[in-house]
Amino acid sequence: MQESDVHTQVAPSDASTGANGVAGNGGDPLFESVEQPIDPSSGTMIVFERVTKIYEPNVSALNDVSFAIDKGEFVFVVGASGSGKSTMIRLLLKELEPTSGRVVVGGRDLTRLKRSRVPLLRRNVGCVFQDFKLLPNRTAGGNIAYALKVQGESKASIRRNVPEVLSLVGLSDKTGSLPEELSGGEQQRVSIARAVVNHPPLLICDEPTGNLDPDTSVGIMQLLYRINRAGTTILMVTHDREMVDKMRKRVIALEDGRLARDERRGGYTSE
Amino acid sequence: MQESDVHTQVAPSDASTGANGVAGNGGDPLFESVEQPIDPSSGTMIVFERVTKIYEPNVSALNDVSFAIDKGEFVFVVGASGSGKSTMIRLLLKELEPTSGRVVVGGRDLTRLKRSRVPLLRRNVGCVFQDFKLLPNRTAGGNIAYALKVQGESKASIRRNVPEVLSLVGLSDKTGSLPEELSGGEQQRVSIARAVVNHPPLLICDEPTGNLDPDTSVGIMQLLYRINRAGTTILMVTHDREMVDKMRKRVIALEDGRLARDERRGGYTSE
Amino acid sequence: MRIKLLFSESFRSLAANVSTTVAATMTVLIGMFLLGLFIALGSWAQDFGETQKEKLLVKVYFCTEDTCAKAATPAQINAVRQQLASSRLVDEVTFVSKAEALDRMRRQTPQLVENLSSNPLPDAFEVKARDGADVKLVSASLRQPTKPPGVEEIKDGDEVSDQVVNVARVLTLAFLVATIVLLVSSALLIANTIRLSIFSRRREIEVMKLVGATNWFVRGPFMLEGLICGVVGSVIAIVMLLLAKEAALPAITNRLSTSSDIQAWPFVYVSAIILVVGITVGAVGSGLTIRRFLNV
Amino acid sequence: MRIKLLFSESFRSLAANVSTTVAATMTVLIGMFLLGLFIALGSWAQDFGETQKEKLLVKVYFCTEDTCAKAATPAQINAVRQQLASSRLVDEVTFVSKAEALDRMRRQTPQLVENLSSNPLPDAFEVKARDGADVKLVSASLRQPTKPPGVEEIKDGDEVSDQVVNVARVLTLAFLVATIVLLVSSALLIANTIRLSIFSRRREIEVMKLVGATNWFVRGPFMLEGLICGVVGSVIAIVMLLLAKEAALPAITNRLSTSSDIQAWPFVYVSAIILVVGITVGAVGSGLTIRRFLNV
Ligand SMILES: Nc1ncnc2c1ncn2[C@@H]1O[C@H](COP(=O)(O)OP(=O)(O)OP(=O)(O)O)[C@@H](O)[C@H]1O
Ligand SMILES: Nc1ncnc2c1ncn2[C@@H]1O[C@H](COP(=O)(O)OP(=O)(O)OP(=O)(O)O)[C@@H](O)[C@H]1O
Ligand SMILES: [Mg+2]
Ligand SMILES: [Mg+2]
Repeated sequence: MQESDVHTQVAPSDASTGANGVAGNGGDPLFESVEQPIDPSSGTMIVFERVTKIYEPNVSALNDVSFAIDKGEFVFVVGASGSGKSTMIRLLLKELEPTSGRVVVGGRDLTRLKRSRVPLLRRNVGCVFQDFKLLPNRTAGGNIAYALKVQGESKASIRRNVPEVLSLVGLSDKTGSLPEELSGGEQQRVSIARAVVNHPPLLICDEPTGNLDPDTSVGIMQLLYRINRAGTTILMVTHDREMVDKMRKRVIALEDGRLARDERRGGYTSE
Repeated sequence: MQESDVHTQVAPSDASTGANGVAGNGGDPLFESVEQPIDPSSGTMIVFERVTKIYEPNVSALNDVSFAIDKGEFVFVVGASGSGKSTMIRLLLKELEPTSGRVVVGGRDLTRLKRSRVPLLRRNVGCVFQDFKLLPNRTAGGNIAYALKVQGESKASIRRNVPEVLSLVGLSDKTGSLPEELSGGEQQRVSIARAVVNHPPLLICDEPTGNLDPDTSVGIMQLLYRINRAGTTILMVTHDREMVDKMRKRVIALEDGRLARDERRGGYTSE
Repeated sequence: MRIKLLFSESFRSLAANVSTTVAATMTVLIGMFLLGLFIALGSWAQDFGETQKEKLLVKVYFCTEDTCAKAATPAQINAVRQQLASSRLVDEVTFVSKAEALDRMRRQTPQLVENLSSNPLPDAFEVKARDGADVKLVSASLRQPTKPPGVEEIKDGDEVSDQVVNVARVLTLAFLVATIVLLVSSALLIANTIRLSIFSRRREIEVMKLVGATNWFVRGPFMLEGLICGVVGSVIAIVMLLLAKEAALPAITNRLSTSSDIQAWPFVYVSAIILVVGITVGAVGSGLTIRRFLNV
Repeated sequence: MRIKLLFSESFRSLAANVSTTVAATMTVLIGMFLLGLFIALGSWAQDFGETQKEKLLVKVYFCTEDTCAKAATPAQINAVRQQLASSRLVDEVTFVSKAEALDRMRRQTPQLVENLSSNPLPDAFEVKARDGADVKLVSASLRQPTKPPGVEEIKDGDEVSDQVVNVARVLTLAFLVATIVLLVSSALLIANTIRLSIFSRRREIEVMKLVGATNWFVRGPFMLEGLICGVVGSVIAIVMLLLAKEAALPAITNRLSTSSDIQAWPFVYVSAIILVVGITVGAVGSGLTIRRFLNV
């Protein structure tokens, strides 16, 4: 039954941008809504500069990877299992430090970002984690509310935003369920809702549709597409060949930790 | 690099059945290798008889579901997110009790199975969990070894079987890695390896390829196909439309907890 | 982090982690109960020791207008002091003036002193014998051949052997050591429990950090939780001690018929110590522990 | 579950969960250290009390061939018994025969008794005064006008006031209560810690059950882990107590010059108690706790 919600709410095409909170305000309003560690003047959102990541003692997860992503882009990251995609994301959130090389997000060099500024960075980078990373003691609603609380959102705004974003991902009726009371796909959608609720200028998704059926996946993709059109930069790791081939967005492919391909309007596999 | 392993080892077609431990012994040998709570004389492996599962207080996850699966079948279970697929699996493992109705596995009525016989049941039902359920303090190899230890396998047999099954899923070089040191797809493959290592007569997979790239998925599917051809009954929950449509196996579709479709040689969506 | 949010987050978390909350509170409770018990016993033992030592003193009271015809003169007092000082048996002589005596009395039994118009107490010497066994000899030597002029009364120390005083001394020491050991042990135990309970939630902390919580936003509720456990545990311990006191003390005092003048520390002091220790270990323990998990 | 597997699984798990292992072991350590301390102090206090009570006794030793010309006759002994029994001051009279006296001595100082060819000890009465203060009067009444015939010596009780005996009695009681409280507290604390440490691994237990582990296959290693923590903690506690004893006891005994005859329980007893309690709580605590999580 919640599926139908998704479809009725998300499907009505991209013309309706502006009708709801997430993709709401047109132009580049997402930048204004939060404190700014990400430099809005620069046209580049992410820069990887010869980044190498070696997990001690000897697992080389990323190997001399360089690329740049402009603000407003929609980029797919593809690659076999274990090729370093999630590692890339962890570097972007400064959850890990690169062994060598430079990671720049919104004009800030993360390797030189002070520890105390890291929370600010993370609030500006929405992230859908591959393993969801929901707080086990909080309900679906509570998990999303927490992401708002950490940046000092008012109670009123929380009370308004949480149901809104939950209905966007088709989980209006699961607000009060704990993560362990949700199905895999439902947990994944809560994770998506949490990532987008505070309108971050950069959204990173690690296989956001891995646990979703094709119909729900399409709904989520449309949601992300709308958010992207409203100005948010989106970096999405996916294994969904069909989707990548259909969307024809920029594709970055990793292979054993190396950048194998970076195509402007690419498919899942090189042609 | 581990990808190539999968391909070279799994791809060599189904003719090579018998060449390795998992799909090894031809006929129905899987029954002999373990103690027997599952009745081999009956031709039916699973019976769901008007099963209803209501999570307290009021979430109806399964609603009057009835079907039967014969031994040796390969069955896909499809359905939207939250439609009750994982709940069905939890019933099969007696992790949950049905609110009403009867679940029979291998001729045993699970609702009447004694608590002390449950471990025996679970050793005979290999299961790939949607969230992997690996022991966080054990390495990939240790996790698989544990599944063998619980049924009193000898040290020698463990030392032989673990590397074999790990190489089958392309993770030979990750034997000593803890789950948190593995990528999402690698964890999923460890979970698969653990499920198949003791050659259970029934194998249940809850989205075993949700975190895998298409190539690795195909490798895993071929592995499962071979195991099925060797006599193992396989019940597989999946969202992979392409795979279901290509394999043309029996498809059971759930919709909001109800059995919506049960086709002998079905596709992902009804035609 | 606003105060209200801090509190609501803490209580939410306490409720959600009943198991660890109960464990931590119970540890505080037990630790503080033991600590309180031993502070009380220890201070009682100390007072017992003091009282025993007191009993070894020979007291020489001088005349006042009330007791003899006229008060003792400074010369008379000095003569006694010299006699005592020259004695081989005497260890130490302390002069306690009327005023000092009244002060002491005021401290011990204020209600008696309140209604006095003048000071009826005499000047006095407190004489400590070099050896507890010689107390009798000291007083006898003063009395022989007659009481010195100006002396109204000579009070012997009780017949308390040196050994008893020594026992009292060792007892005091033992309880002091026991109390310190318990203080340290309680602190360690409580910190230990808090460490465990936070350890079991380290994944949660990791996730909080990953969605952009600052260190203090994560740490605040944990510290408040620790503090609340500390307060609740301590308060229950105090209540239990109070009950134990009310139930057990009469029985004990009956047995020790003559020693009702021996006092443990006032219960409020003990309670205060318990509360402060409980709270400090609770809050600081949480705060320090969580630091270890915050470097995500 | 085979023994070797059980052990290897337990050690694997101990190593993998260093944090909780250390916490549990430390809790056992602290609990058992306190317990040992108080058993020792308590038994010392009890012995102190006995010794004090002993001192209140008047002892009447009868003649033997060695001490007087000839041994006291049964008639003489009976006469003294009657005289004592008729006295208002006397509470209780106990006859201690030569043989009994030797037995007692053998127990207290075996090395002395070993080399004796015959029993040199006299028959004796132990006379308890109705009131501690009357001890002197009792012995005096026996001596006046002269020692009864057949009596070789009358030994007074020491000059110990009733109060001291009472103090000793209360002390014994206090330490007994303290030891019991500590025993219960330690058990609760250790169980608590184990509960927490298993609680933090409940997901792990769930997974073990889901891959077909029997209850005992899951529980065995946990119980062995608890047992190992119990043993290690207890042994460290015993070592610490031993050190404390070696370091502190001489200092205390020096102060209590006359009371070297007062003995705490032998250290081996205390150690045994500690070990048994530590192990039991460790293993049983784990076993019981884990039951709660096994109903998956
Ligand atoms: N423990 C629980 N308590 C309450 N409700 C639950 C519980 N577990 C699952 N549910 C609910 O039951 C429904 C079916 O859940 P189930 O996990 O079976 O779905 P699923 O088909 O596996 O979905 P997915 O494809 O997303 O994994 C969902 O709506 C879910 O929210
Ligand atoms: N903490 C770690 N310690 C050691 N090795 C690690 C660690 N985390 C990841 N790895 C290894 O690094 C490689 C890349 O991991 P990563 O998680 O980035 O892969 P991925 O591209 O996300 O794969 P998947 O699609 O399966 O999620 C893998 O081989 C993995 O085993
Ligand atoms: Mg990944
Ligand atoms: Mg599911």
